[in-house]
Amino acid sequence: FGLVGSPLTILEALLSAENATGLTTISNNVGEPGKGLGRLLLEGKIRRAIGSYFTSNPDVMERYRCGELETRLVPQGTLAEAIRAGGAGLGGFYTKTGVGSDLAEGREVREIDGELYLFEMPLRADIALIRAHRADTLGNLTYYKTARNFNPDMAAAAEVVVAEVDEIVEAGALDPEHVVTPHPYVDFLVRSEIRLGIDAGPLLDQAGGG
Amino acid sequence: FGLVGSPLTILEALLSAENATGLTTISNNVGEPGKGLGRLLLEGKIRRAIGSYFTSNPDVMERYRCGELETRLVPQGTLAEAIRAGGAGLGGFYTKTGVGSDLAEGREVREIDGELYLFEMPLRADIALIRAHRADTLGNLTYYKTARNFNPDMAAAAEVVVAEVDEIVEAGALDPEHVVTPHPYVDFLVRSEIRLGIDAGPLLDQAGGG
Amino acid sequence: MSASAVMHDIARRVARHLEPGDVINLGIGIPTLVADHVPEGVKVFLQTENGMLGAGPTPEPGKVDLELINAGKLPVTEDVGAAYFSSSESFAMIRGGHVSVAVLGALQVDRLGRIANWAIPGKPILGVGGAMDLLVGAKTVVVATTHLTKKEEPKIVEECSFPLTGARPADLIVTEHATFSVDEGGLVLEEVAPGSSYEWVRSHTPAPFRNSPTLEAV
Amino acid sequence: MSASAVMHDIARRVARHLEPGDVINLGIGIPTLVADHVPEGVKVFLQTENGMLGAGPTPEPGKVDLELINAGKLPVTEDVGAAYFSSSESFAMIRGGHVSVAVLGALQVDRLGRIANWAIPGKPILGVGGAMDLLVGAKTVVVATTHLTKKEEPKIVEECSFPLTGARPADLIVTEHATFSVDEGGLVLEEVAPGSSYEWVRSHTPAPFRNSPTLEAV
Repeated sequence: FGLVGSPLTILEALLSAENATGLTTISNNVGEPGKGLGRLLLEGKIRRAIGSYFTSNPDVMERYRCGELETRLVPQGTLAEAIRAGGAGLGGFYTKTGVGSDLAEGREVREIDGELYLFEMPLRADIALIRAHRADTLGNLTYYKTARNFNPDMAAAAEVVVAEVDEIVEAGALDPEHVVTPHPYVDFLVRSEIRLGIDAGPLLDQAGGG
Repeated sequence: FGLVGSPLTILEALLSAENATGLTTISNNVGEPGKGLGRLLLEGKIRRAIGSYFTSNPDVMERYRCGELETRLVPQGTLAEAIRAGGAGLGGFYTKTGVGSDLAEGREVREIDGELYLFEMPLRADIALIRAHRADTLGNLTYYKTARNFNPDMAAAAEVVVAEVDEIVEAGALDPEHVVTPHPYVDFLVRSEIRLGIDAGPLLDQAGGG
Repeated sequence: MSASAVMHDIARRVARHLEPGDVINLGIGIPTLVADHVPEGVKVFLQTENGMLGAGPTPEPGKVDLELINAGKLPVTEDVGAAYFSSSESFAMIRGGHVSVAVLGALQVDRLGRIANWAIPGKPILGVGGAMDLLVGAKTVVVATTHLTKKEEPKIVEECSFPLTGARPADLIVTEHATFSVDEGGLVLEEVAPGSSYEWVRSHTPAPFRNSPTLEAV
Repeated sequence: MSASAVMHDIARRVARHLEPGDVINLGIGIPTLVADHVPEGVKVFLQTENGMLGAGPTPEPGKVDLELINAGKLPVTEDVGAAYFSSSESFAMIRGGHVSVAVLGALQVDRLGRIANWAIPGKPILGVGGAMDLLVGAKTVVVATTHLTKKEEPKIVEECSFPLTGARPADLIVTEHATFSVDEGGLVLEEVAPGSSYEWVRSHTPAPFRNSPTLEAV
């Protein structure tokens, strides 16, 4: 969803990392033009993008046309569920979403209890760069409003998880009932240095589209 | 897990409901001997039980031996995931759990990325009787410690959901970040009249076993 | 009517079909406007697929929270009794049948009520979002669309030339000229909009349709 | 040694293999005792499959919260930095490989390190719990068991006569007499317990095993 829920500070750091290149991204879109993941794209660091709504960043379209970017388009719910399945140790799942559409072409379709379902495989990443709100020193995380989105799902589905947060508090300061991502999922914490709408510039010029 | 997370007040009411009979239950165990679901069992109201650990209630064993109770035994993680799949509109999923065991006999096994997985179907109920902690007047729910267990999963996977709660508060009194079960899942609220360990009697005489 | 007035008119006509307590999800474009036309006394709950139930109206200027947005990336507010959740939980809610009404836009609708709203042939297919999930998951699917394209070509056609979003037909199709329901036989004209005429609808709708028995004499 | 002292001895020997930061899940019986023997300075986090990470020690009498229990239904406390979650989230954590060490009991272990710990032939099979999920999901599976049954029959056998819990072998098998690791070839004797002897282990272990190169001269 644009830049909301994006770890902008970490992405900024990736820009200057010379060996961070040829990346495959799993993200609903690829940021905004020139911002967040969109900036990494412009720097030629992304080779393959898995997502559900690239249309909101015209740079994706252009790189795709030049053959500089491979894309894999997945319905948003299937993307979220595939990431969850990756984190939950499942081998795959069946969903009704996409049956009868072009995205089902060449895919396994199965009739279950009289309805048609598409088979989908789990998605996992080597590294997840996620955005949360508060972390305790153990790595327990809470999120902020709709910046939660794919972050808790992705936190479970990667070998290494780096969480960018607004605030780091002592272990014990988060109510155990309110922890959304428990600490075993989180490997590194980074304090955010980029505030949306201030350091990242206006966001709302690109409204419309997932 | 015994009676923890069980809607004891609702179950008590079911005892006196004459047409509540021939029930199929989806529950990790079948309560404790003579308590919770265990009491419904003694009254002959349960015909079929789906769960993962019936051993903790000897009455289940006895009814099963007499042929008065059908059981379907499922690994606990598969049970939880099947309920979640039921609530999430999925057609089924693949899990490694149970592969190579007697519970895999006659089941579909599939090799995915070099590993063997069992196919599992989703589980749904006609009615879910769940136990939560706080509800607002819309039906948003929070839970209490380990009494959460299967309740949020089951809340999503039933046609009608009745939640027994300790307290009903005004809409707006629960922090939107802390709601575990959003209100569209919940149809009816019942205030709990049975407190664990007081009205329900001691619980800890049956420790050991899921 | 201006284009904007037409869009609001369609949104208003859709909103009349909402019932108290409905959990609704609104697509981008005309569907988003439905929120402004919910009849008084009808309390509905807005689900946005990026992970919120209970999205409230657009915030006043100066009160925008940049991390509180809907799936169309527009700023929203928190309604009383709202809840946040992750994307996988949001789509579990959608696919699991817990959204009462999804209002979707459409590029085309076919004779069986099936919709095409995500891709244009000949262009690279780079966006699908949550449209396919909402189509299969919502209890009721309402299409909110202008009757004609900007080039004045009919959108309700025999066969879609654009790729279908899914096999499931919509339940209701609302344009500025007409309202159709959908049954096993296909489209059923339920209403001709005030200011339009049966003849206009007939001549601008290439898809075959039957007339509802409750359709007022035309 | 009393039966209880033997159980604690096994638990203590298992606990020596834990590392700081490990997320551990303990089965019923001897595994549960491991929590009491975690070496000082080694901070581990106890996951209980009924939906908690960070379960603390047994509460003092009078401070029992009846709705704060482990998967064995025993009362526990809240450790600093704990978290609660649902059953499906708990097993997602387990199957997804986020539990470092599962300590399980066993009725039998075979020559390949595969375990039988959930059913007895001839009896109705009425309980499996989370054993199969933990076996396939935990990064490291440690079996904590007495070397012999109460009837003094060996538990580490050529082939299990009891039904297997799954195809995955354990990584480590710890008894009061010996510790075995498991590789592709089967069991490897890593250690003979102080007070026991190589001869005792050899004669009470029908399953073939090799000696580890690091095994002290015997």
